[in-house]
Formats: sequence, C-alpha cells, structure tokens
Amino acid sequence: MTSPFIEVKHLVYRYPDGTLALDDINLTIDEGEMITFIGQNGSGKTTFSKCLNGLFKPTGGDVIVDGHNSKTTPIVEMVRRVGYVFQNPDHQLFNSTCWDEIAYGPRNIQLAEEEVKERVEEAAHVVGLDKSYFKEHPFFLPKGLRQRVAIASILALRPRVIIVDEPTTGQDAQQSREIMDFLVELNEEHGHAIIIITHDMPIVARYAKRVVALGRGHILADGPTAEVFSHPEILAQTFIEPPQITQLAQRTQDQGFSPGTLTVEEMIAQYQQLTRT
Amino acid sequence: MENQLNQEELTAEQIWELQPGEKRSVGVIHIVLLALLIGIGFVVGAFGSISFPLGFGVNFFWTGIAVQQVGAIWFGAWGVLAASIFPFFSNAISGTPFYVSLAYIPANAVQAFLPAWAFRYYKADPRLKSTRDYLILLAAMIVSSAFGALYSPLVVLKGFGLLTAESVPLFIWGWFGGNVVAGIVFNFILLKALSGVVIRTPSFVKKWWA
Amino acid sequence: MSAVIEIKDYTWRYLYSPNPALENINLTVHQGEFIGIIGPNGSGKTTLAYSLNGLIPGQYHGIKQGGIKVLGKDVESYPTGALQKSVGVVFSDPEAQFTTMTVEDELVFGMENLGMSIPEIRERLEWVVELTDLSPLMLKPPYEISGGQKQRVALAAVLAMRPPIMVLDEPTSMLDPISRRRIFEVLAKLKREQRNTIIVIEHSLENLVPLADRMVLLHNSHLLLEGETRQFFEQMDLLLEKGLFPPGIMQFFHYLKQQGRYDGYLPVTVAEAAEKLTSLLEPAQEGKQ
Amino acid sequence: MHKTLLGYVPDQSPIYAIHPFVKVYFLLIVSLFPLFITAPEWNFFIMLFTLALMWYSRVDVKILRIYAPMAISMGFIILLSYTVLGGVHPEYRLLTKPLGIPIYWERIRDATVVYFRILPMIATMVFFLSTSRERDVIVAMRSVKIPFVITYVFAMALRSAGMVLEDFGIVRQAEQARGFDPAGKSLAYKIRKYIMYMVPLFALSLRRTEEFTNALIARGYAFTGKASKVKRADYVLTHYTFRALDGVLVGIITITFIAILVLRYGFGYFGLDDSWFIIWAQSAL
Repeated sequence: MTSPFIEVKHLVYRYPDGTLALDDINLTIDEGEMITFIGQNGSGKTTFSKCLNGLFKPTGGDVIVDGHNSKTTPIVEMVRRVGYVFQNPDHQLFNSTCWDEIAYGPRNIQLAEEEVKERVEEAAHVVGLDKSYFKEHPFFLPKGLRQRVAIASILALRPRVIIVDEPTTGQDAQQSREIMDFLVELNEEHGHAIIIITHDMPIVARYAKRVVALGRGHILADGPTAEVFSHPEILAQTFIEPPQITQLAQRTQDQGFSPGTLTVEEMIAQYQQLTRT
Repeated sequence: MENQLNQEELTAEQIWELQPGEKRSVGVIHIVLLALLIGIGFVVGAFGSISFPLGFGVNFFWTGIAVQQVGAIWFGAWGVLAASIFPFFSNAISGTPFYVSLAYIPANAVQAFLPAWAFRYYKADPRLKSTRDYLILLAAMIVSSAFGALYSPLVVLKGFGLLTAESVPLFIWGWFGGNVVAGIVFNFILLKALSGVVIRTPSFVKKWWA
Repeated sequence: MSAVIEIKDYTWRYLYSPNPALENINLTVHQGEFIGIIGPNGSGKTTLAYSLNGLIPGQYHGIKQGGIKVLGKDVESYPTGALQKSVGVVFSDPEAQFTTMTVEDELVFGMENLGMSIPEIRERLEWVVELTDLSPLMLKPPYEISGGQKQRVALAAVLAMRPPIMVLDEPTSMLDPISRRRIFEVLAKLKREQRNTIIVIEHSLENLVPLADRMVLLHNSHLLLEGETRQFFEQMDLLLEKGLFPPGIMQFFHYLKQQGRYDGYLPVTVAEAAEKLTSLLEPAQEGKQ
Repeated sequence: MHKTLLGYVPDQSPIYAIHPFVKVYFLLIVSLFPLFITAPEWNFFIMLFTLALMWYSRVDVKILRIYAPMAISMGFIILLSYTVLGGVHPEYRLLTKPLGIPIYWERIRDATVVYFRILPMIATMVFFLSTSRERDVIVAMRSVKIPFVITYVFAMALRSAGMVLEDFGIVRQAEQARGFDPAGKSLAYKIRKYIMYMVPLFALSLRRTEEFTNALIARGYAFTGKASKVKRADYVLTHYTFRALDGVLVGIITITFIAILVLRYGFGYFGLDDSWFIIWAQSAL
C-alpha cells in the first residue's frame, strides 16, 4: 500500500508571540481528495493550511508531503507540491500583465521559457481565462477574474494539492457555485487534490466529500460530510451549524429523515420514499 | 474601480485639465489619503532605512522615495504633505533622533513637490505613455534628489555636527544615489502599473488640493 | 405607518461607466419596517445603500435622475454630515471601517462627530456595549479581535449614533454560521425594542428571511420583484432562474406545494418547518400502518 | 507584553500612571538637551538616566538589542567620517598614521562629542517608543488642543501603517507560495523582491481609501462645512487625569531645560574645556 500524499503527525504550531495556534494535529490526505476545512474565525484553518505548504514551519511534530518533511525541505520544493491560493487576490498579484502573473511561479523555479509558455497557456485554459486577457493588468479585472488569475498562477506550478482559502466570500450564490463547479472539475478531471477553507455551509453541504472541522487548534471532527453534519453538538464548539435543510431533517428524525441530509434534493428523495404508498 | 475594461482613453491634457462642468473640492477622502500615504511611507521608508543604512536616516537605497514622488504626482499637495511627515516615523524606527528628522522636512518636501509640479506644469502623462513623460520624470527626480542630497548633509548633518566637511561628499552621493536609484526602480513601475486606475478614482488630485 | 424612505424613478450612472448602476427604481419604506434586499453581485445593491446615506451623489461622480427622500426631505438638500444622523450604514468589510486604535474609541467616534456631550456618550456607550456584548473588548485594537467580534463592533459603532434608519450591506459576509446568527439576533432585538427601520442587503438568506417583513430583488440595475416575505418567495421559479437560492427549507416546502401535498405559507424558520413537516407526515404514516 | 505598531510595551508599568502628555513632553524636551551639551560625560549621564527610566518602567531590555546595532553602526560611521574621511590637517595633533591615514586627536575628540550627543537622543526615542501606545500620543495631542483633523490623520496613519505591515507579511508569503526564493541569489534578484512588494501594497492601500472614506462619512465625520465645526467631546480624555505629579514632572523637565541653557550660555558649563572626560582622554592618548 502506498503512503498518503500528505501526512501530518502531532503537528504543533505557535505564533511568534507565543500563542498556541495548532495543538497536536494528526491528519492524512491522499492524492485526488476533495476536502473542506471548516471552523470559526481564528480556529486555525488558515494557519494549518500554511503549515501544509511549508509557509509556516511546525513548532513541533511533522508535516510530510510526498516524502518531504517541511522542516528540512526548502519552501521552493514544498510549494511545487502544495499550492496555496490566498483569500484576497490583491495580495498575490504582483505583475503588470496576466501573462507575467501566471508565468511568475514557473520562472521562479527556473523553468525554460518554452516550458513556462506551455504551463501558462495550460493554466489559463484550465481556469477559463481568455487569451485576450493576457496583456491586461490584473489589477483592472473584476474580482471574479482576479481570483481566476490567482488560481491559474498557482496551477502553473502544477502542484498535486491546491488549497483555496475562502473562495466564495463576497461572491453571490451563482458565482459561488461557478467557482465550486470549477474546483470540482479540477479535482475530478485533472486529478488535483483540493482543500477548500470556507464558512459557507450550504456550499460545504453541496460540494464537500470529506469535512475536517477545526476548533481551538484541534481537529474536532473528520469524516464524510453527512457524518460530520450529523453531530451539531460538536460543530457548535467551533461556531458552525449545519444548513437549515440539515437542521430540519435532524428535527424530524422521528419521522424517518436522516440526520445526514445535506441538500434539498436529498430531502425530497427521502420524503418521496417515506410517503410512497 | 471594478470594471474599467471598455472605456475611452484619456489624453494627458484631459488628465490634468478640469472638464466642463467638473466640480472638485477638498473632502474627507483627501484626509484619508494623507493618512494612508503616511502609513505606507512609514512602512516602506522604514524598510529601506533598516535594510540599507548609511546612518542618520540616510540610505544607499531608500525605498521611501517612491511613496514621496509617486504619491505627490497622483495626489498633489497631499502627497507632498505626506512626504514631509512620514520620514519622521520611518526614521524614528531606525533610530534617527527627533530633531534630525525635523530638520529633514524641507528636503523631503522638495523631493515630493518637484516631480508633482513638473507633471502638472508640462502636462506629462502619469501613465508614462511617451519618452517625453519618462524624461520629465527622470529630470524631476534628479533635480529634486540633488537638492535633497545637498541640503540634508550640508545643512542638517553638518549643522548637528554629525559629519566632517571632508566626508560630506560621501553622504551627498549616498543620499542622491540612494534616492535616484530607488526612484528609477520603483517610480516607473508604480506609475506604469497603477496610474491608469488611479486617475479615474475620486482620490486623484488634478490641481494641488483636489 | 409613515413613509421614511421614498425612492421615485431613481436612476444613477457612475461617471466613466457605460450603463446605469440603478435604473428606474421605485420603492417606499415605512417606519419600523425590516426590508431584505437581495440580488446578484453587480445588480446595484451597494449603489442603493450609498444612495440612501448621501455617499451618492456626495462622494461619487455620476449622473442622477429621479430622487430619494429620507424622512420627507430630498437627500441632496441635507447639509454635509446631517443625513448620516438619520441613516446609518454598516459596510461589509469591518476592517476597512475601523479608524481608531481601540474598540472604545471606535464606538465613540461617531457620537463625537455628532457633537454629543460626555454624559450622553457614556450612557449610549453602556447601552450599545450591552446590546452587542462587547464589554470585554473595549480596550483592544479593533483589528486584533476575531471576525465575528469585528463585525459586531462595526455594527455597534453605527448603532451608537442611534440612526432611526439602518442600512446594512452584507454585514455577515465573513462570518461563521453562529457568529452570523448572533448578528441577526442583535438586529431582531433592535427591531423588537427600538422600532428602527432596518434594511439588510445579504447573499445568505437563511438568517435574513425570518426577520424580514418585506423582500426586494434587484437584478441588472432594476427592481425586479418586491413583496411581503412569504409572498415574495412564492415566486420560487423566478428567483432560481435569476441565480438566487432561497433557503433550503423554503425550497423544500415549495416542492411540497407543487406536488399538492402542502398548501400553507412557506415556513421561514427551522422550527416552523419541522412542525409543519411533522404534521404533514403523521397522517401519512398512520395511513401506512 | 502588549504589541504596538512601534514594538512591544510592558503590560504593567509604573509609567502608565503618568499622563501621556508628560511622556511626549519628555521626548521633545529631553531630546533637546544634548544639543546644548558638549561634554560627553554629561550626555552619557542623560543616556544612563533614560535607560534607568526604562528599567524602572519595566521595559523588556531585549528592545535594546534592536537598537544596539544601529547605535554601533552610527558610531562607526561617525568615527570613519572624522578619521579616514577627515582629510589632512597639519594644524592638528597627530596621534598615529596607519596605512598613511592621519589620525588626529581633535578628530577623535569631536567624533566622541558627536557620538555621545546622539546616544541620549536615541535613548529618549527608544524610551518613548517602548513605553507608549498609539493611544498615548493621541491623548497627548488632544489634551493640548491640537486640531482634531491633525490628531486624526496621525491616528489613521498609524492604523494604516499597521495594515500595510500586515499586508506586507501576507504579500511576502504569497511570493514564497509562488516559489520565490531569495536564498543565495544576487543583489539584483533581491532588489526585484522589493519591487514585487510595492505594487500590491500600493494597490491595496488605494482600494482602501474609498472604503475608509465611506466609513468616515457614514459615521458623520465632515472635514468641511458646518458639521466639521462641531465641538468634540474628547471622550478618550475622561480616562486620563492630569495629576499634581504630572505637573511636577513637567515643571522639573522645564526647569532642567532652562537650567541647562543658563548654565551653558551664562556660566559656560558643559563645554569642552572643562570636561574631565576630554581632559583625561587627551592625557591618556
């Protein structure tokens, strides 16, 4: 049996000012997984993600990615394996054209210009960024597109794992679904493992396969979405409550609904089942 | 500021001239701008002062110049004000005594004022569209930094007895070079990258105050 | 009930922009109403919020037609700083609204701008801190507290000015579900106890819907739909078509209605929905036995 | 330790009982002392006094570690300026001539004087930065009735500096996350790093101006017109009282300053000629 792609063992992380952010985290992530990290503001989701790609070095314990321990591996090596898309695209757009922006990563890892070109075109294609934007300044683009450029710029490094921090904050329902559909496509058709950090429970219910709930530096729950959402008392510890449709199903368990109901469609299907005569 | 892809191009003249019916007045936004410029200058300037120090707030490569000159080109007198004030903070962090910073004010003000004046007077395009724009910027940078470089070591450092007459040239060249080189590196990039957006925002200052 | 906001044939186009951000809007809001405004990004929601407290046309250049009256007076006829006493706006990004070094200064800032005296300020400070549960944070820098606390501070800072009309533009966009619910609990309290007129712009409808008396849908700069909350959601198909997703429980009951299995109002809270669903199923299950 | 923009200040300190105005007054006036004092031992005493105050205020002495290299490099530059770059002066007393560079007594003396003048000025600055929160400066400014807009710009500038610093940290991480690795690279490569920071930092600040402005207006702040003339309650001042002790301290600082001026210009004290340190050094070298 092959070992998991990312292995986190007894990870402890303290901020430079001494605050304990992560306390004894153990987790494994396989290639091609689709995971969401949930938890209240300040629960350690972002810090944990930054430990996964080596931006933060563990204070204790180990993060091993594809056989490389983040403590001893240079960050350049780490980011080639685990890409991290920051929440605010404005923090990560440094260049004056979209082309340079996407090419920035591959150039940093000193690829030949031909290879850089190939990767830029591929990444732009995957995120659906039209060639006509290549010469535009990323700062001029609307937020949705800036986010796509940011994702493309990470894709160009061809990491096996991509972490996306709060991709749906500030987006409307339609835009959120478009972004999520796109991430699912990356996961299913291109085989990247995707980790999504989010507060948006209807989105989690609809898209997540595995949910990791973090609270006060610990993993409170880890499992399939329906299972994690079946324990509202655990989620409440980290200020999460399941979407209303799940809450409705939980309150009507006696009538035969499953506490792990995630979407309206599932609710309807169960209703049909229950009322079939 | 969001979607500005399909808009007609402004000419350099239009950028600086008031359009018919255009009303501009000083408002809260300028106060905010002033504060933000001081804030960014504080950080960026301190960064330069700590990274490449020559002493007494003089550096081989002073990143703060970009905030001074680009800030004043975009935001007129507010940029000049910010440029005069923020070195206080950034120098303090790098250990420059209070009264030395106070005495630097004229040098910092001129360094910010001159490029801003040149762009307005010669109607140069802040997006740097032509060779002329580049030349005007470069000339303004050189002249203003030369003033700063001469004034500060001679008047301030000599005045405080920090330097001997013979070592003044080193500090003059240090100040001058530190500003011009950093200016060349940053001013061009910032103006080229962001002017197109800035001139369309309500914060852009056409005259001196609004 | 008297009208506190009257929007008549209102159109606004930003300078440098080819299309109007709002076109031909007509809307009247009455004293004490709680209004929810929904719509996709770019539909003009934020422009509407700006138009209500004078940021438009004060801060932005553009072309305006029609007019907006607040408390019977045209917004443009208010002198600088006066309209803000009547209309308080809370923006979505709390970080970008903090302008001071401590939570306390943040809450006091607006009251000082209104020229209030120290005893008045002290009294209101106590009230608002109690209401929003901020007392342990008073001396902390507002940008170092958690996201939920930040958004409560942003709300409290405007509440302290006691504007009779409150406009909240995505006040919970960055929050976890329970912090989000708490913000809405504060709004519910205001609605109950203070009789404020409250207008909330939100993407996330689950908390908004139980509180709103009336809902408004903006789409492509137009007011597309408006109505009493439960009636508004009867137009489920239109909402879904426009890319808005009403709360799951409403969608579920809408389905039941379509199937002819239910014929009441759409429930707005989980408790209400659970009760209705139980009573719907009980006879069915009895029938099975 | 309590983090401020300017570093860490102690959680508890006897200095917090003192009105913020006194701290600012101390910085402004005591920084002036060395300008009127030539004798190094007196300036050295002022520095020691300030450091003692820091110790008394329970400042973590680790703060000095940040400033020590700065103070040392400054001393080195002054020494260099006065010796190697000092030129040829046959009229001075030659001490030694390593590698053909003349080192004169007068130059060493002047360098020492200047250096000991700078040290207490730095010390007062460090003392101030390590015992004052941002709010102290604002309270000090408001309590002497400095116009609100100036106080406010100052406060907001500090606030925005904090935001820029935070952005700066994230931008740096974003750069690393894209495989940027300055280790062992050329200077040009490192300078590129600075360029890369600048654009997002500016862009973020510009985006924020609009939001900040809207928030200020929404809180009823006006810079022009009738609403700007409103009388402000200055609520923050109710947390501070100017006590008798504060008055005494201001008095002591003022009297000391006047005394220094009188002693210096009326009686010729603190000069070079009667500095025992200089006399001792002259005979020793």
